[in-house]
Amino acid sequence: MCAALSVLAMLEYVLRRIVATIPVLLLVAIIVFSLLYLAPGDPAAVLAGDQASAEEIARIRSSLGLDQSFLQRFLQWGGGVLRGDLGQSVFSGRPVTSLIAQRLEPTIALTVLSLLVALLIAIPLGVLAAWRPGSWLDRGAMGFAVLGFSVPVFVLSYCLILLLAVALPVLPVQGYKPLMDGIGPFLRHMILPAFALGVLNAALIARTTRAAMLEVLRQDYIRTAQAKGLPVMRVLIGHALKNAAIPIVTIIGISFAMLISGVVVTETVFNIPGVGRLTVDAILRRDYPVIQGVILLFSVAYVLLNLLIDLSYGLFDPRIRL
Amino acid sequence: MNAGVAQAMRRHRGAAVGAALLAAMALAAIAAPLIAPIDPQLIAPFDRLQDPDARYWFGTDQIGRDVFSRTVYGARVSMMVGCVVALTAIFSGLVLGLLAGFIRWVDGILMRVMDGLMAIPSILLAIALVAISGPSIRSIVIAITIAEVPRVTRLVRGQVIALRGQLFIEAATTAGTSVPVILYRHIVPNLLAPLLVQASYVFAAAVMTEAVLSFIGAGVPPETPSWGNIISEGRTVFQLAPHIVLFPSLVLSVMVLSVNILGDGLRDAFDPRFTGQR
Amino acid sequence: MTALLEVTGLVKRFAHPRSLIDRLRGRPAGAVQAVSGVSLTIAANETLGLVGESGCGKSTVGRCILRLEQPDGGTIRLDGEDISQLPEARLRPLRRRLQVVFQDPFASLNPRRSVGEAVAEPLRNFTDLRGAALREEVARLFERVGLRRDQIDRFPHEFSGGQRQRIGIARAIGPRPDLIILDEPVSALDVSIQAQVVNLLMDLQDEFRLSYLFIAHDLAVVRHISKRVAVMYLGQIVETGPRDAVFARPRHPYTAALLSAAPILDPAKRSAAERIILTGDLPSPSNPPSGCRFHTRCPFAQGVCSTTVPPPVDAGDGHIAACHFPL
Amino acid sequence: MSGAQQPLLVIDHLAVEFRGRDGTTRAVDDVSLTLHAGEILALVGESGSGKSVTSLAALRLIPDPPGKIVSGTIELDGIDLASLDDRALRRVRGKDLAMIFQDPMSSLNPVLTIGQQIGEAIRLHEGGSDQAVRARIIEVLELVRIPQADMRIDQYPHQLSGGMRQRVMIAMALSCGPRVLIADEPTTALDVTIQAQILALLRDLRERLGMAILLITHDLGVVAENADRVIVLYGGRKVEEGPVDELIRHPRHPYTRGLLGSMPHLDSALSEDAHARLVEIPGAVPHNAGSLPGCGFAARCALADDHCRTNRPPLTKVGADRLSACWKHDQLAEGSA
Repeated sequence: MCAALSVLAMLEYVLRRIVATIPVLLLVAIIVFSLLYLAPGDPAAVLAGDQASAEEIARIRSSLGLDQSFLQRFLQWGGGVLRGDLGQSVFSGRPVTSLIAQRLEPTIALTVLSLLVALLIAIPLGVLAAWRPGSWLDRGAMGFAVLGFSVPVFVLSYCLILLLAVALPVLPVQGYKPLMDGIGPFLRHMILPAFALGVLNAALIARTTRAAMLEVLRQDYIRTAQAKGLPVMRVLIGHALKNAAIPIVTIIGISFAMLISGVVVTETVFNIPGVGRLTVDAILRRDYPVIQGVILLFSVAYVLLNLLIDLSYGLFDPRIRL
Repeated sequence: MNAGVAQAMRRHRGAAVGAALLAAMALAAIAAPLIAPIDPQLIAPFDRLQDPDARYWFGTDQIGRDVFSRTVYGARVSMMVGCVVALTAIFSGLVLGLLAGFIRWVDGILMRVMDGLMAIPSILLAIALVAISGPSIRSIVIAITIAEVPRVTRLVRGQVIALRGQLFIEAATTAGTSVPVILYRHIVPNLLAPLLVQASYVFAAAVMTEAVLSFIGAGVPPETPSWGNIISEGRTVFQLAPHIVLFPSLVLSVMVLSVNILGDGLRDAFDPRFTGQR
Repeated sequence: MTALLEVTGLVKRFAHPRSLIDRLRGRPAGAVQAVSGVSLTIAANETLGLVGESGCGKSTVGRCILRLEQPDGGTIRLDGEDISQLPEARLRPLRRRLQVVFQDPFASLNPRRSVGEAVAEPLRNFTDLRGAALREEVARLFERVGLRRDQIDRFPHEFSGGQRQRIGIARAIGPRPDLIILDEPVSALDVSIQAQVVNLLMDLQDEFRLSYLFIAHDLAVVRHISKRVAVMYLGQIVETGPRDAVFARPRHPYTAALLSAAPILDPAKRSAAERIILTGDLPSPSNPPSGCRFHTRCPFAQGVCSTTVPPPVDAGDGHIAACHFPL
Repeated sequence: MSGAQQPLLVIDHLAVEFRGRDGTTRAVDDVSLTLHAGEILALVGESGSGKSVTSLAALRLIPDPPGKIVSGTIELDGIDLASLDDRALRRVRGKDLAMIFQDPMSSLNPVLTIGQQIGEAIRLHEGGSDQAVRARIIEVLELVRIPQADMRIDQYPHQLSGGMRQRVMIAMALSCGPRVLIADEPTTALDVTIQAQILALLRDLRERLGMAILLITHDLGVVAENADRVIVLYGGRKVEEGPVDELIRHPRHPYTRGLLGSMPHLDSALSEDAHARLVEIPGAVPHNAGSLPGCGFAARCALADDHCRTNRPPLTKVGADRLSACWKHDQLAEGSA
């Protein structure tokens, strides 16, 4: 009875969180759609070409539905999005969905790897810095963090290229090898971009980890754990880190937005044929449907990631399960 | 307030260094025509891709323009974008946050809109907005401001709601003080410190975003010397002439770093845990 | 003696949001009834002690009277006028007569404004004093509560807890109120400072003919300062009456239990007292027990206690207990 | 109580300093105490008296920096804790010397179950299979009279009431059978009816398990009813020590006397005049009391003269088992509180 109720309560919590993201997604859709709606230039004229007559353009306009109201066009577009139809590239005429799908692998690989790098650096660094605030380790960690905030990702990328690809040519300067070509070449090409992006992302996470840990380490229950005779590492990991987890995973979710902007830049610097590169090409060509599709994709990914993170709170704090 | 800033400078050596560096860069930006030895637009076809020397301190680019002069002029763009965005974002965020914190129905609508805006990664939002309005410094400033406002609004609203629950606000109520006076006398003064800190972070973010946007070609028009543009142009000849990328990068990093250090110093100075208030 | 303040049937609920499960089951939104039907009166120049354990709703009563919470039921009459539903604009002039001293003397002062400004605030709102005259009045108030006039430009963090509480008291007496709600005014203070503040409060009461609602959990302090006392349990007043009667001959078992739980210094008197040690914990206020709310912990409870709400019974001289089997 | 037997815990000439921005403050200055098996010794004082710092120092739990034990020894059963390395010290903590704290809500880890938190200490110090540990946890929960222990063991702190949480804290402290329990304001955060339950439990456990309790409190009422002996601290220094009943009836230090006088008593006769004043101790504890040349209390003391302000009063024997650090203790001998 009691267990059934708590499962129900848990389910309700999950459901409520999911329901709460719907208006956000809707708003994102409206904003993204307005972008195309407000975009300068007449897609019909572009499609029709330079020699087209006014009637011909008008015909294309109505066939594209461009003469309809905002709401009608939004509903039409939204329906398409729900069916997986993001429109066509103005430049190549190919469906945006397939353009994105082709380029997903390198982007996902870069994102996952750099997040991994970031966490591996940030969490231990933040925990140890908080353990001995004011020590040289702490100062070093926080110096690194403020530097990480301040150095744009292309700057670090170029420095790394200069060092590890040009001066000591141990790694390729740029390019991408898909995973299918073997893990070795894939990783060789991924090390520099993933590291550049990961290190900078680590700054924010390390700083938040330290702050959260400092807060937790001040709590009375830490003293209780010490009074029990627990070793330092058990206190830090077993008692403190779990309590500090919520702000840490929250910042990981927020940092995903920065990661996306980093991905766009990093793919440009390292010439990786991913979605970020696609974005930049689309901007340079004023290919609005592609820009729109990419923004929608990244935003939805961001919202869903943060939903997952929200749902994970219950794993760290039993008080949230109610 | 001013006492707080002065105190921050005294206690936090980093903050003082940050403030000094920032002031120096601001001066350089203002006095760019006096400092830059060569017209930043001047093309010297015979001096292409020169390494740094006594004449070209930061070398030249692929059409022979002086990278140092361009970098100095680039500071103008960054400073302008940073200042304008910080001011407008903080002011709009303050107004919107106060409204949301005090009027329930406004809160409901406003916060949903902010949630929607915040769900779009700010760089993409800025790209989208610049894509609509065309590349110009004005649209860059508007785009970055729109991307930054939700965060400031959130901060202000959160602080207002926290402050409203404070006992000293209730004490003011029982002392017969009306809501507008409470707002002006008790709430806003307590918001200034966090907002000043936030302003520094918004400034840093704006400078950084402008550089990134210009770097990927969605920013300031290419003829304007901005750091992002210079770096972007140097990209293709990076292996031949790394100085075109490296010098503006260094200056950009130093500027963002000084603002961030300054912001951290202010934050520490205003943090009650550091000032001995409890 | 007509009552200065008369509270009748005060009710305050704090709703918590209705969960999906509740909605599916058709249950109404859950609510904690923090105060359920509290009535009390305070005469001019009188101190009523309101005592109870944490979560009993005693602070909520004070906050409702101050209209820092909007009551959900009942009336609050100040000199006969019901203020419980007055809009804030019409309430504001009446606030002069109704001041407050909070428990936490630090949180009740704005950290960014000088303490002199805090004391001046009600004077500015309720009187015509301005400029030098206002400053002089603030300085006089500082001296009256035992602070120095040269301290008025300092900031809250420069004062000790006891001094901050004196500032809070100066702010409260400034506009010459009729009634001050003292919400645990000494429980955050050290014993030696507590005595100073209690003495100050009693002196000021004589000097300004103040009425106090003294809210506290410390029985000994309440006994010392109050003329009458009311004992609260789970949102209700279970016993009220003249101080000596309630403390010497408690009629409600809860009052008796409270009194016997308090430690006694003198070993000679200790053995004589028969102890009632309550078992168990306070039930949840969102789901209070049926009948007499105390029956789950009462050593004397019988069948009727769990089914029927005990009516308040007056044993004469206003000593009222709500118990089926008063002691 | 303090008979011929060997003392269990001996703190000798302890001094603790804290480094702050405005220089170093001495929080505890030359405090000594002995605690015997089966005894309850109370350490009483107001905020800033150094009572909690003393108790934390006993477990060497003072955060360093900013705190530092600058002198003194802490001996448990003849072993100097200061000489132990971290590893050996951890074997003592929670095993022979356990501690409970003021606020049971904040002293329990909110994200771990009761069973996890108690089991941790048992596993660390005694080991055993999962079943054995679980059985032991239920045993200690029942020892502190928690009903339905086998259900409570899997609950989280927020699912328990305040009194229940403090029982869990006590169960955790008792789980490895400590010889000494340090209780730092164990009932300050609790209501008076729950306080009575917890104090009764502590007395009962002392009887049944024969352990010694160092009870830290600001409440002389709690001291009077629960301790055998009491040490009064003021501004980091010991000002008076003696058997409880005697000390409360005949305080031999003006501070103790002031403290007793400033407390309103439930058992005092009420005069007809409802406005009887409480005895005030004027002023407040100076924050540098621990480093004053003379008596730390002199500034607030009605009896103080120039000699008191410049010369530090030594702890003087003023009766059987009684000490007072006051130049004027003779003047207090006749008058009772």
